[in-house]
Amino acid sequence: MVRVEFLGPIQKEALELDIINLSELATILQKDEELKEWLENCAVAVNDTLMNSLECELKNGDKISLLPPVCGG
Amino acid sequence: MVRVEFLGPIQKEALELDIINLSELATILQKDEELKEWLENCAVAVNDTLMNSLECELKNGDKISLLPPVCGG
Amino acid sequence: MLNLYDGALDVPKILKEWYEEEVQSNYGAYIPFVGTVRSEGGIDGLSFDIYEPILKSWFASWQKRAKEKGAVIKMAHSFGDVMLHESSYIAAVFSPKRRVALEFIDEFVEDFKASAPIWKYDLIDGQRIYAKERSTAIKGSGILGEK
Amino acid sequence: MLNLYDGALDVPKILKEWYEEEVQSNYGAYIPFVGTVRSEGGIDGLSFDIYEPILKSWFASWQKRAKEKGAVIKMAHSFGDVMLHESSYIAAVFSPKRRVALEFIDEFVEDFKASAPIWKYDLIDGQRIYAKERSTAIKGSGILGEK
Repeated sequence: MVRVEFLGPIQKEALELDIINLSELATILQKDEELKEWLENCAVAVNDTLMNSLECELKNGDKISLLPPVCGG
Repeated sequence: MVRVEFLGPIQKEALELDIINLSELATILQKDEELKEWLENCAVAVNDTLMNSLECELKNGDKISLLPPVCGG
Repeated sequence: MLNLYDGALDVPKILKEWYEEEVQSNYGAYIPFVGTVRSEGGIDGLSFDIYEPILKSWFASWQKRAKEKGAVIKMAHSFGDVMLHESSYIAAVFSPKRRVALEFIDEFVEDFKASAPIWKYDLIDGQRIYAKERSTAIKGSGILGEK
Repeated sequence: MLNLYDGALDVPKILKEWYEEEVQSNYGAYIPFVGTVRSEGGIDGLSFDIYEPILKSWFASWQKRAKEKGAVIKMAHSFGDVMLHESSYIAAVFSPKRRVALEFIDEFVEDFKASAPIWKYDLIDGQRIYAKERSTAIKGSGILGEK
């Protein structure tokens, strides 16, 4: 199981999913109408490291975070 | 009469000179061995306005300042 | 040094503490950047969410870059609400030489805007509205979207 | 605002006063640049001469440039002696937007170094030695020299 957290303005509870890579995650999240728009502009971190591609195997206990567009300052 | 002041590190008393333009000033100051080196790298102000050339008529009471290389901060 | 504060920053206090921390360290230049909430668009203030784990690693990578240039950076940011004419952000660089400091503060502040995991909301009539139009997608965003 | 001080600057006090003066003025960015005396070349400190009339007109021309961009600048500088790890210079810009502030403080500080009528001396073993090698001839210098 991995845990998927939605940060900042994405009003969505964390999910616990039984998946083995980020491609699977993409397929699942794309089915969620609420998330469609966010997926286009969110960055993805696995265990707090930002990912540049879906080429990432996941293991039990991994934490995945979705980071929408930022504006500090 | 005009007054010529030497600013910052130039250790020289002010002069009172009877001259009518900056070219005359240049001629006089170039005769002063102590000043020779300073003249090459000093800026010149007439009544606190920096001059870009010797094309400047002087009138009685004008103040001329010689400004050597600067380093604030 | 990265410090997060609940609500507005005490700017004079932070600028003083940082100055005093480094005044004996032989840095010739100290440049803080202070961000203050402006009145525009009818807001009463701003509010911030921060994701600390990634903010810390982002900041650590900049501290490393600073160190390579003989410099040091410090940053303070608010979470929660910050009202009009209060300050929410200070970044500072200390460096032996002014050119490094002037260039570093610029690069740091720009990357902060583009990359730091902080989300901004306008406070208007008691509501907290995501400042979507002023926000920037982090580099590499969109990989989960449809191809 | 241009203030000259006899000896070292009280940096925390000045940064605080400037911040408080402008905190209600709706500027989003406040960037001070603080210059501190570094230990190098065996100096005990630095000493400064200032020619105020031309410094004031130089500063006024920058204040005008700042105003055209909706910004404000402030500057403080020491005259006389400033010892190691004390500060002799603060310049600050306040501006609605960060890009203007970041670019302005850089341009201002660089022109200050090249143009402000201030002379620096090293204090070494009780002597006051003109820092000739670190000094810059003001633009247009040399017109009185031999052709």
